[in-house]
This record gives sequence, C-alpha cells and structure tokens, in this order.
Amino acid sequence: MPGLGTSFGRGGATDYQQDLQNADVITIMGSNMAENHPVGFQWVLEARERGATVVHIDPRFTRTSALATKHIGLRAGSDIAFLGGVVNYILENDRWFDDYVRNYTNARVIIGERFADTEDLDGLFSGWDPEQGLYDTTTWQYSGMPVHGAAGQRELGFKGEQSHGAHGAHLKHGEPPEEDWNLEHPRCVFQIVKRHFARYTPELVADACGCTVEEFLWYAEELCRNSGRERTGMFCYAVGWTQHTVGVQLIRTAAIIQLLLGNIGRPGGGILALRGHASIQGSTDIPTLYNILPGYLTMPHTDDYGGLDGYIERSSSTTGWWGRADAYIVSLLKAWWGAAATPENEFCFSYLPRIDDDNSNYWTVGQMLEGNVKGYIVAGENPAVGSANGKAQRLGLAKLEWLVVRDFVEIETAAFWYDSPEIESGELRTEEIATEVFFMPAASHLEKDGSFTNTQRLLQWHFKAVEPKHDCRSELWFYFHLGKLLKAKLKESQDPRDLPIQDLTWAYPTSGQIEEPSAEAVLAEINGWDDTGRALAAYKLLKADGTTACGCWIYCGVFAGEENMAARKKPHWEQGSTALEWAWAWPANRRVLYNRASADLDGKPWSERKELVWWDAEQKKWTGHDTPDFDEEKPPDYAPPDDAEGPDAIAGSHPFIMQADGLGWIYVPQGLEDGPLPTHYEPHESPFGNALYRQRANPRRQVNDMAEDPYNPVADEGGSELYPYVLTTYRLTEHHTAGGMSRFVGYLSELQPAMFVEVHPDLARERGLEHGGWATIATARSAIEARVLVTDRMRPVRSNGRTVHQVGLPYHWGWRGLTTGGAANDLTHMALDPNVHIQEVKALTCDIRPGRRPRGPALPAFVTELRARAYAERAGGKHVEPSDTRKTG
Amino acid sequence: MRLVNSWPVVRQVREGDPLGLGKSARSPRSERLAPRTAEADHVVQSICPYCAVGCGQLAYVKSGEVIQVEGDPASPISRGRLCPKGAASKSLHSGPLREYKVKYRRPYGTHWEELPLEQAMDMIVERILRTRDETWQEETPEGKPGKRTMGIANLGGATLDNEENYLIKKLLTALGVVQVENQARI
Amino acid sequence: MSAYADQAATYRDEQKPRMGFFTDTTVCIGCKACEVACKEWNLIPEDGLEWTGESYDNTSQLGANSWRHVAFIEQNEPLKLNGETAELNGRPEPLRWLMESDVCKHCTHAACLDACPTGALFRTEFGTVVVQEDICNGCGYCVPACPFGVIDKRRLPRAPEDAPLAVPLLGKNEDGRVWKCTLCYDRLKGGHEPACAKACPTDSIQFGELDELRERAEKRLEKVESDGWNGARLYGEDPNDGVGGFGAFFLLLDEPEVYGLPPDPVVPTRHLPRLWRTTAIATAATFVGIAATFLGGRTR
Amino acid sequence: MTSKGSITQVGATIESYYGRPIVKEPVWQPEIPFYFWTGGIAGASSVLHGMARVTGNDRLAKSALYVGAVADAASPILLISDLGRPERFLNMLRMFKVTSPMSVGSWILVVSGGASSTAAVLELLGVLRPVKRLAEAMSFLSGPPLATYTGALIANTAIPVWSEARDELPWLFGASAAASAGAASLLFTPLEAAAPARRSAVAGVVAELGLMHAMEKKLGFVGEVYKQGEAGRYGRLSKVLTATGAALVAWRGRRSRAAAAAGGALVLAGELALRWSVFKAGFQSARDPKYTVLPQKERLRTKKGAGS
Repeated sequence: MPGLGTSFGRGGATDYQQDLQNADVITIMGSNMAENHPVGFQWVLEARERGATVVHIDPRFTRTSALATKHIGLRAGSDIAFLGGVVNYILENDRWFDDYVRNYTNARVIIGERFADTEDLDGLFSGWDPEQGLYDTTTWQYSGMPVHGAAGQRELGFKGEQSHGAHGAHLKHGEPPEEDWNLEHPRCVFQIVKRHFARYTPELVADACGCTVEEFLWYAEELCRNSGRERTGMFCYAVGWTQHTVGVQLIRTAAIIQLLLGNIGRPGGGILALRGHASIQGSTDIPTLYNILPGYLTMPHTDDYGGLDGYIERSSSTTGWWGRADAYIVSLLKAWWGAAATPENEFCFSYLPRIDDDNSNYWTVGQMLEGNVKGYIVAGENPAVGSANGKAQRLGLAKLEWLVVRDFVEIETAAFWYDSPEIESGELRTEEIATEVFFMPAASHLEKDGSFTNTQRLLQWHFKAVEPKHDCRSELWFYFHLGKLLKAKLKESQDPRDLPIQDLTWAYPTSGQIEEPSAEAVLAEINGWDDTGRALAAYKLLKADGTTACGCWIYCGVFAGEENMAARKKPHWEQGSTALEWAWAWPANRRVLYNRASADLDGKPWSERKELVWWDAEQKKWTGHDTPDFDEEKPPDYAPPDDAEGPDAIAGSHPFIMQADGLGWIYVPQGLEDGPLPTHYEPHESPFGNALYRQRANPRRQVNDMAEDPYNPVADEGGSELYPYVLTTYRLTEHHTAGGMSRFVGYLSELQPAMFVEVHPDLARERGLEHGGWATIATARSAIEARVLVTDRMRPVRSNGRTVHQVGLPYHWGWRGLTTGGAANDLTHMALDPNVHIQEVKALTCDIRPGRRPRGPALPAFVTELRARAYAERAGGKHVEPSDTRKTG
Repeated sequence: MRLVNSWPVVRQVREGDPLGLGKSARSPRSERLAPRTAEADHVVQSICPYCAVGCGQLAYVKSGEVIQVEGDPASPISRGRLCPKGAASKSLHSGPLREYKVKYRRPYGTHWEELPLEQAMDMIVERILRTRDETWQEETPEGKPGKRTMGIANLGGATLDNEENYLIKKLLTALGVVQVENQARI
Repeated sequence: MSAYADQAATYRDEQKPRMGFFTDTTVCIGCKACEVACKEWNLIPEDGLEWTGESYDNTSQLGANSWRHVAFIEQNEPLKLNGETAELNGRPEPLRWLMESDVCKHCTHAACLDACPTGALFRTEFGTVVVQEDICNGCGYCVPACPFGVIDKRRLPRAPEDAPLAVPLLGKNEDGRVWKCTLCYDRLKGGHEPACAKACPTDSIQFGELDELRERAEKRLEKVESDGWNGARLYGEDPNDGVGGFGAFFLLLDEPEVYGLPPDPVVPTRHLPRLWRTTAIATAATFVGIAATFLGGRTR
Repeated sequence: MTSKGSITQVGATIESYYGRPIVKEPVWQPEIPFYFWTGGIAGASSVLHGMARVTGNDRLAKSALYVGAVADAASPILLISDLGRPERFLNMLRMFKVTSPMSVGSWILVVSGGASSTAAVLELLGVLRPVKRLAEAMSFLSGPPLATYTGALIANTAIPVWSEARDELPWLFGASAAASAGAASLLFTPLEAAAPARRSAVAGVVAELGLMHAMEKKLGFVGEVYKQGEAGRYGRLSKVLTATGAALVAWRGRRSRAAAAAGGALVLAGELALRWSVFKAGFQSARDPKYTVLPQKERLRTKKGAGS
C-alpha cells in the first residue's frame, strides 16, 4: 500500500488491533469499523472505556458513529481537505512533536529548486506533462540528490517505480545531502508542507467538507491534545479512504499527521489499515497482483534494460534494507527455478514476463471487451457484481472464449450467461454467448490447511477440520494439479517459452485420496532455506549468490527452526499484551512497526506511560515488550561511516529502516504517480468544482475512454443537474462484500433481506420517495432499484455554499442467492487511482426517483435517454474538465 | 410401580415439589442433556474466512462432519468472540446452496452439463496452452521484450490462503501470464 | 404463585448458582452476532426474508424462531448530556442510535412456567426457565401468559425425523410446540457459556452468576451516569418488581417501552390466589343460583 | 425514520417500538371459545341434572344429563384439536399444577366429563344403578368449577383486557354457563318440567348482562376494545340475542313450547357470541401496545406517588 509504504517504508498497517486499547484518541475515518470489523472494534471500546476519545468522521451516521464519542459528518470525497486542515492546524498552532519531527522525519530535508507546488501551479505539481497526462517526478527530488533511472525514462514518466512504496529514493548514504535542522529553509520539507496546506483553514474545511468550524476545531484540538510524549493517537481506515481517485494520497495525509504528532511506532499510535477479506494483506505480500512479485519486489517492465543487474540497480537503494534487494530477488528466483537458476543464466531472471504500465484488473476488463483476453480464471471473487461498472464486467465475460469460476455457490459471475440484467434486457442472448464456462466447486476454510495474513500482518494458520466432499477442492489443489498437468504436457517441448514451466520447482508432497498438496511444504518454500536445505530464521540471512532460496523475503522466519510459527496458538492469557507467541507477524514477528520510534534519541521511551522498546545499555541491545524493529545491536548513537551501505548506512537514531534514509517521509520525492504531497481534489464525479484550485480532480487519475464506461457530467457542466446527488457505497455487518459468502446463507440473509437505499427525509420529500417503497437510482452507466430507507442518519451537508444530499447504497446484492436485489456496482464507474488502479466507488454522483426501475429493454433505453439528455446539455454548456485529464493512465 | 413412580404427579408429592415447577417436571431427556460438542471426535483451531480481523475459530467434528463452529477463546485478537458472519461459518460451509459438483456450460449452450473433475482439469489445461500459444508475445507489438501472454487473466486471492496465492503467482508467472489480480489493490 | 427459592430447592444437591445475562446496551454495536450464534447452536430454522424498513431491524420481535432480537431505535436525542461534546452534539441536530439485544428474561416468577399445564416448562438447576421439546403439547397457554411476549408457537413444518401421527384428529404437520431461549441449557450442563454471550464482540451480553451480575450492573450504571449518558437506567435487576427480578436484565438508555418492553411487567399468577378465591365464590354462586331455580317446587 | 410510533391517549403520550405489540396475541383457534361455551353448558347442566334428580324432576334431569353429556363429550375433542401436538394430549395429566388454571381445569374436565358421560351411558342402558348414582353425584359436584374455571384461565394471562377483569370473568362465565345450560335443556324438556331451566336461562342472562356492564366499566379505557372490531360486533350480537331470548322465554316460555325452544335457542346462540366477543377482545387488546403500556405507566406513577 503506497500510502503507507512511501511514507514509512512498508505497505502494511503499522500497528496491531489490540493496541487500540492503548490509544488516547482514535480517529475512525474512511472506515465503518463497528459494522465491518465488529470483533476488532472491541479494542476501540476498551479504549473508550479507559477514557479515550473516539471520533468517527464519515458521510453517514453508522453503527460506528453510534458508539463513538462524536460523529462528524462530511461530504463524501472531501477527506483530504479535512485532514489537510488538521495538518494546517498543527503547523499554525505549533502543535507538532518537535523532537520526533526533527529527528525521525524528513521535515528537515531540502528539496531541489525546480520543485513547484500546487499552490504555485493552481492544482498541479511541477513536471506535469499534458501530452502524456503524466508527471516527470525528477523535479520533486531532494536537492542535490542523484536520481537514478532518470536517464532514458524521463520521457516515459516513472513507470514501474510504484512498487507499493516498497523502496525509497536512491541516496548516497544514510543522511540526505542537504538539510536544515532549524526547519527554516524555504525549500525544506517542513516549510514546503506549511505553505502547501496554508489555505486549508477551518473555514475552508467547513465549506469544502460540509462540517462545522466548531466540529473541526474540536477534533483538531482533541487530536493534538492527545499526542506527544505522554499520549498517543491512532487512525483506523478502510476502503472508505482507498476507493477514491486520490486514495493513496488520502492515506498519505494521515501519515503526515501521524508523523507530525509523533504517533508512528509507538503504543496506541500508528495507522491501522482495516482490510475486508481474510487475506487481503497476504494477497499483496504474496501478491496476486500484476505489478509486484512476492515481498513487494517489482515485476520487470517492458522498458527495463540490463537484465538482472539492471533490475537490481533499479530495485535497490544503496542504503537501508532495500540495499539487499539483490538477495531478495535472487532467493526468489532460486525458490522458483531451483537448480536451473544459476549465476550464469542470471538465476533464470529472463524467465519473468514483462508488464506494461497498467495490466490491472480494470485494464483487463477493457482487454476482454476488445477481445484480447480470451481466457479468465476467477477464484473466490465475484466481479459480475463486485467490481465497479458491473455491466462492463459482464459484457467482458461474454466476450471470453473460456471462463473458470471457482466458488462455493453458483455466483453471478458463473451464471452471467443465462441470468443477468443484460439477459433480461436482451442486450445479451444466451444462445449467442460463445463463452465456455467451467464451474469448479471450491473447498471451504474448514476443508484445508493454510494461513491467512490478517489486517495486522499476522500470519494465522487454520487447520483442516474435514475432507472436502465430491468435486470440492482447495485452490492449492487446483493450481498444484494444474501445474502438474501443464508440466507433463510440456515435458517434451523444445520451445524456449516453455522452459519456465519445465524448470519450475513443483515437487510438493501430497496426501490423501485426492492428493492434496501440503500447505506446510509451500509455507516452508515461502520461508526459504539455505544450501543445506535448513529453514532460514530471518531475512537478514538471505544471500545474493544463489546459496539461499526464499519464496517471499518478508515472510522469511515464519518457518524458522522447521516450526510452523503461523500455527502457534499459545493462549493470550499465557503471555504478554503483545502476544508474540500467537501466530507470526511479518516482518520478524514484529507487532508495532518502526517501534524504535517509541524511544527518544538516546533510546529511552518518550514516557513511562508509552514505553514499548528501548536500548538496554547493560546488555547493549534493544529490548522491550515487542520485537524491536531495528538492528538489535545497533546503539542509538551509531553514526554510519561514509562508505556504509545497506542497513549499516542507517543511523542509530533513524527508526524507518526500510527507507533509504531511515526517516519517516512527510514529503515523498519518489514512488508516487500523482504528487509528493496530498492535495484536495474533487472526486472524478462530483457536483462541485475544486474550492482551492482550477484543477478540479486528480489530474493523474486514470480515466477510460471506452464506450462501456461513460461518466456523469460534473460540477457546473451542463447536464450535471441530471445527476445532482452524491452517491456512496458501503457494506453492512450482516453481509460480506459482493454477497457470495452471505446472500447464500440463510441466517445472514434474513438479517438484511433486501437491497435498500438510505436517504434523508428532506431528499425523500424533494424527490417524493416513500419510506418502505421503491426507488430507482441512475447514473450514466445503469439504473437499479432498491427499497427506500428514510433516515436522519443520512444527513445532507452544506458544502460550497449549497446543500447537497448524499445517497447511500450497500453493495452486497445481486440477483442470485436467498436475498436478491439491485447491484450497486452497476452504477459505479472505472475511473481509478493512478498508483494502485483502485476504483472510485465511495464518491460519485447519481439521480434518484420514486418507483421501480424499468424492466427488460426499457432499462437500457431509460439509462441511455437520461445520459443523452445530460450530454446534450453539456455539449451546449461549459466544460470544466481540462482536456489533459482525459488520458488513460 | 416404577411407571407410577416416574409419573411426575407422583414425583411432585414424593420429591417435595408440590407445585411441580422444578425438578419433578424435568423429563429424562432433559436430565441426560449434554452439549453436542461433547460428542465431537476432535476439535480443530481455525481462522474466520470473512474479514481480515482474523478471529480464531474452533471447529467441532463428529464422524467427518462439522457439527459446530464457534470462537476460539485463546485468540489474543478475538478472545473467543465472533460477528454474525463468523458465527454463520458452519452455514457457509454446509449450507443448502453449496455446490459439490463440477458444472460445464459449452459455447452457446443454454444449460449446465455434468463433467468429471479430471476431464475438466484436462480441458482447462488444454485451453490455457491453446490460448497461450495464440496470444504469446515474445516481444510486445512495439518490439520491447515481452515473454508473456496477454490472452489469459486470473482474478482472486484476497479470500485465499497465502500458500494458494503463492502457487497462483508462481505458476502463472512461469506461464507468462501477467494479468494476475485480486481486488485487494490497496 | 411460587417462590423461586422453593423451585430451586427441589434440586437439593443438584442445585447450581442462579445464572443469567446482563445486557449492557451502552456497548451494543447492533451486529446481531447473538442472533446468529443462537440459531447456529440451537439449530433454529431461518424464518423468512421480510424487509421491515424499521431501521436495521428485520427480526422485529422475539418468537419461536428468534430467541435473541436486536432492537434499533433512531432518535434525535444527544447520546450524552455533559462533557465537551455535549454542545457539539446539538449541531446540526442531535442523533443517537440505540441498539439492544433482547432475550427471554428468565423471570424469578415466570408466568410461562406457572401457566404450563404439562410441566414442559420447568425451572432448571441453574435457575433458568426452559421448555422441554419432548414434553410440550402446544396448548399455547404460556404464550399470552408472558408479560414480555417472548415465548411463541412454532408454525413451521415439523422436522423430517419428527413425522406427525397418521391418526385423524392427532396428526398435524406443523411443529406446533412453543420455543424460547433456554439460556443454552445444554451448554450450561457442559460448562460452556451460552452461544450469544460467547459470540458478543463487545461483551454487551454478559453471562454469569446473577448476584455477581447485579453488582457489576450497579457499578456500571454509576460509571455511565457519571459519564453523563442520557437516560441510563437498569431494567429488571430489582428483585421486588412484578416478576421478582429478571434472570436476564438490561442497562437501557430510554424508557422500556421505547425498546418494546413493558414498563412494569407483573407475573399474572401474582393475582392467582385472589383469582382462585373469586372463582371459588363465583362457582358456589353459580351452583346456588342454579339450585335456587328449583325453589318453590313448581316445575311448570 | 425514528421509532416513535407515538400513541396519544387522554393527555398521556407514550412511545412504542414501531407500534409493535409487547405481549403476544393468544395462539388459540376457534375451538377454544367453542369449548368455553360447551364447557359452560356441560358444567351447569350437571347441576341442573343433579338438582332435578334431588327434587324428583326426572324429566328435566334426563334432558339435562344428555345435554351435559354431549357437551362434555364435545369439550375434549375441541381442546385436543386445538393442541399444536394433539398426539401429546395425555401430557395434560402429566402433572397437577395449582399455578395453572389450565392444569386444574384439565383434571376437572376429566372428572366431570368422565362422570357425566358414564352416567348418561348407564342411564341409556338402564343398568348398574348404584354406579350411575355415584357418577351422577361426582358430575353434580364437579360441574360448577368446570363452568367457571375458564374465566380464571384467561384472567390469569398478560392480556390486558382479560387480566384486568380478573374479578369479573369467573362470575361472567358462571352466569353465561347457567344461562346456556338452562337454554339448552329448554330445547328438550316439555313445559311441565322446564321451569327451573327457564329460570336458569333468564336469571343467567340478566346476571350476565349486569356483569358485562360492570366489567367494561371497571376496565376503563382498556374496555374500549369491547366496543371495537369483532369483539364489539359479537358483544352487541350477544346482547341482542340473549336479551330477546330471555324476554321470549320469560314472556311466553311457560305456555308455548315453541316460544321456550326459540328463546332457548336465541340464548344459546347469544352465549356463544359472548364467548367469541371475550375471546376476540383479548386479541385486540394484545395487538395494540397502548393497552399494555398505559396501565403499567399509570401503575408506576401511582407507585412513585406512594413512594414519595
């Protein structure tokens, strides 16, 4: 997750859920924790009962708001303005944690003079290339810092650089070249940030976000009051922050606040990313993602040159733990291609396929629609209703040659060819769909061994309880046997393209009648071993000479001493508060990342109340309640020699050991596509222009020009009044994501048995919506119907000088299962965040009217007619979108 | 006589429960009653498959069937507690709508057909190789190094085990498939 | 009306401390884990997919197939009356969302138990009130007897293994018995806490020995009141109320009727002695009255 | 949307949970009011029959015995068919619970019903005189409680309109039983033997009309359910039928067998309507939470008043 990765060095939650109880102030924003992480929420209530202030900042008054000390309502998509206001409050009122900021962050670093801020360029940073719609990020760099990879790449922008913020800038050594310890130099990060947010005043926040000045000031003061040596505050967020065209920058804003207040690496401090699926963290660590390899190593890019050496040169910084990138990649290649991977053949580096800038999920959908993607395997996901713009997803499925769907039940994605809105409307006809569909019943978590990595980076093993029945199989079984069959088929092949399969290490022991591969054997490979075959104990033991193999370097240690550490189940009452012997957390079983920052320069805890790890002068090592996230023997006063490289180049006072300079990055010179600092942009679809700049929305956001993904007119464009309301989508406690695991379960379906839309009484009056009746919600993409739930919890906000209503839609429903209803994602679009290509489904615009939706062919007719009217009016009227933002990423 | 003595009316009198509101009303079944988990052959420690809080679960198994799933008190995260979804895990695992057989829809087909698992696997392998051959890019259209197929994509992983994600990424990368995605983009 | 102590005493050495629930609504997040955990453990059938539009409550009430019910109440009231957020609470308008997990009260003086003619309902060794599914003949008398409307008849078809008799008058297809919370009698016998209390993510549902729970509740009320919670009160903890105190009592934030609970429940059998007297007299009167029609001996 | 289904009633405003009932409506089917009726007929008839025997009015005794026996035979059938688990009807005798009018009633029904039907059968066959006498005696004594306990049964519930009338219902049901038993015997008894039955019918109706009035008055605003819906309709019907029936019996009953029979039939129908009215009133008062909440709030207010 680049938001966290670029700021701190690792793309994972910096803290663990139980630590919430140690916080003095908890900000839940972009998350509805009580509803979507109910059991984790117990730790928020523990804190509340101990006197902590719990603030829920959200467009809706939810079950989280009901339990919070205070709920602050704001306009969906205005979060950066709100948090930027907090940054401004901290800087204007001298509320930052000075010792922390000066010593542990890059606030003192001076930026090159070519850098120009959005304040200077009316919403754009320096380096914007209108033709390509990309930033040349060289102007964002530290002053006097040689920027690697610039040559031959500048004209292409910084592709492949965004490896989830896995590595920082390439610095000569641990200390950046130019800095001002007084934080007064006009080009030092501190002063740049101060100027950047200077206009984010309480009044502006109130107007942009639709909260009141009093609410904002109360919150900002609560936050500051509860930070410092004696007190700490924690942020909890989820997809309410990430699913925006500025998702990454949104999280960056919180990172800046937490660095300024000194809340990272300390008990009850940090930023907790709350994930929605059992192993989302795991599926980014060991990525089923196109652009990275296990451990956040980048996938080779088609523009890359210089083979393995070039790759290593690009992937590693000479300083910090990314200085060891060579060992990580070589060990990965050894894990995959074993004996075939030799120094002579660059350890089979050439076997790795190359990626383009964007081969993400939504790009793939476009490729399906164009007929370029012919085969699709879907395992445990339901894109037909779960992905943005469901109609485009389904039309894409209909263009496939073959589709494999693996799930427990026959979800919408498996049934699209005979049961979907397009079949109902006649846009698709079953007997005309060529797609060949294989439905493969999956095994449940009770039918297989394996580990999930939870929201706090904790690998937890689940043991098999019973054998899967009939044809039900685990994904482990499916992909293992697929691999076996493929290897058998290609055994005799002479084609070099088949070498990666022929040489692939694939000898996992199997057991039982169905020949289930051993998950533990796979975990052992992920952990890695040395040339004697012994399991490695830690990633610092990895070598670049091919004598070690490791499937995912950040997971190295999970199988230390041949023991499955993820399967450790020592009860919490038999151990300390950090519960270090329950399962295993990456990296190196640390619970609080960057926890060296919980101690001051001399290695003493900032305060007794907030002690976590400290330097033990007698034993000459770091010790404490948690595993130190620091070289255990490195004393606090260690100053690296000039020629130091890798981890040795990190000073004893620099807690962020994954960063090249060991510092927390308030300003991110490299690793992000859309700016070194967060800036308030309106959502791609918004009723308003930008209150701060001419540039309305994120200029770097990805926008498709495909016919299947049309957009509503925005701001004061003609036709925008036809989609006048802010739409936001969300989840309910009683259901799970797109419903595949809840709509088919009776006990859950009966708790929320119908798709509904939440609206405020004023909106109901305005549009003649009747409580308990039906409403039709429409965007340029499609229209769905839902039961009307009129509630004061759905407050209108007063923003940009006028009142705007917000429409709330849970996105769990589809047309299959025990409870069925309109799929909210049929309304959403595919405009994306440029760093991670995530959809903006938390803030868009829509129309709502009473009554059920048109049936059959009348539905697309209705949608098209409304859109045509809107576009006709826009064509006549003013067009606020700068053309340069219509580029695809 | 035993029959008479077992008659609650008699027991009311004999057992000093004249109002018949307590023990004398208890049926033999109630007297013998025990939690069904007591009959479990074994209990395994599991983890909830829904969200990423990562609650501990205990699965009670009797003669090859899961008879109960509840919270694992030992977990430092969940302390034995579960949300409604976690509490419904048994229904997720053994609900009436769960599919147990491979289903196949041929091109332009109007209905599902049965298909043996082994045959399905062979057919999928055959299609993967065919599409891979058809769409292989040793070089990209712009003449850059590719060594990939852009004709196959794989979606899913956020709900799967780490070991499964690992095999997916490893196998598909070796096949030259780069479009490996899940929606856990961030 | 019988004294709880007498009922408990019938177990002699088998008797256990009285167990119960304290449901603290100030920490309830309305997740409904209690409802699901209860249904999973007690194998209660799913009973309908009706959307009510009554906030997030689609269970609506306790009944034969819902032994836990989470109530949702949206109010334009401040959550707290003091503290620095109080004045902010007024802006733009105050809003609070009350949630409460309702359950059988396992009354000290239980109307259903007293009314049951078959002894299907009985007081267990844990002091709880339980319906015995092997005894209940579905006479339905307990249903109108309960002052809380908790217990109800199951109208769903019988389980397959429980086929009706083929005798004309004696065969019926619906389950026909009454059901309610058993406070997980079987789990208690095995030394486990009830399913709902175990699942509850925030410990809003607390299970334990009733005496201890009552002390805990008093302390909790003091804290909540000193924290300025609006309308905090205990409901059902008073042994002197109309049902002799609940075995499962609550900390509420508004009047009981707001949650669909009776403000002053009284066990009907409290009036039974007097009712029996009245009946005896009325019976005699009826006898005498009819007898009197024979006075005078004239038969035409 | 808030849950404030506010209910206003004479100044007092209360909130409810979406206007949902607090107490559950009874789950009883039509068999039950029918049983109240037959039980009443059976109970009171055994008194008529007994007294007739004692006073040597064998003609009346005979019809009363048969009427009672038929009613007694019908009663258990009605009760069993109302059970959710009819095959378990015997569980009614599993225990004897004084806390449960239904339990007590079941035992009474067994004794009374058993006795009177035995007596009837033996009468018919004309054998085993001493046994018959014993049976007649038993039914004579167990008849009255059978006629009245059903009043206690419904009064011993949380249904507002029933429990608040706990002082009247046994009387009302007793009177109704006397009236219906008398009326029933009128149908089968020649004028010369029918006087007690006539008096019983007329007096029963008079008493019942008075009691009904008193009960509705006592119930206060809860009593309004007797003016509404089905309870109201059946109540009014009952009053008309019983009054006309009783008047007809009193006016022409001594001279015209036809008039006596017609009047008897009207009274019988009226009594059935009364049972229905009371039965339905219970449902109606359960359905609306205000009948549960307001009296309880009132009670609390007075308690507080007493307290301070």
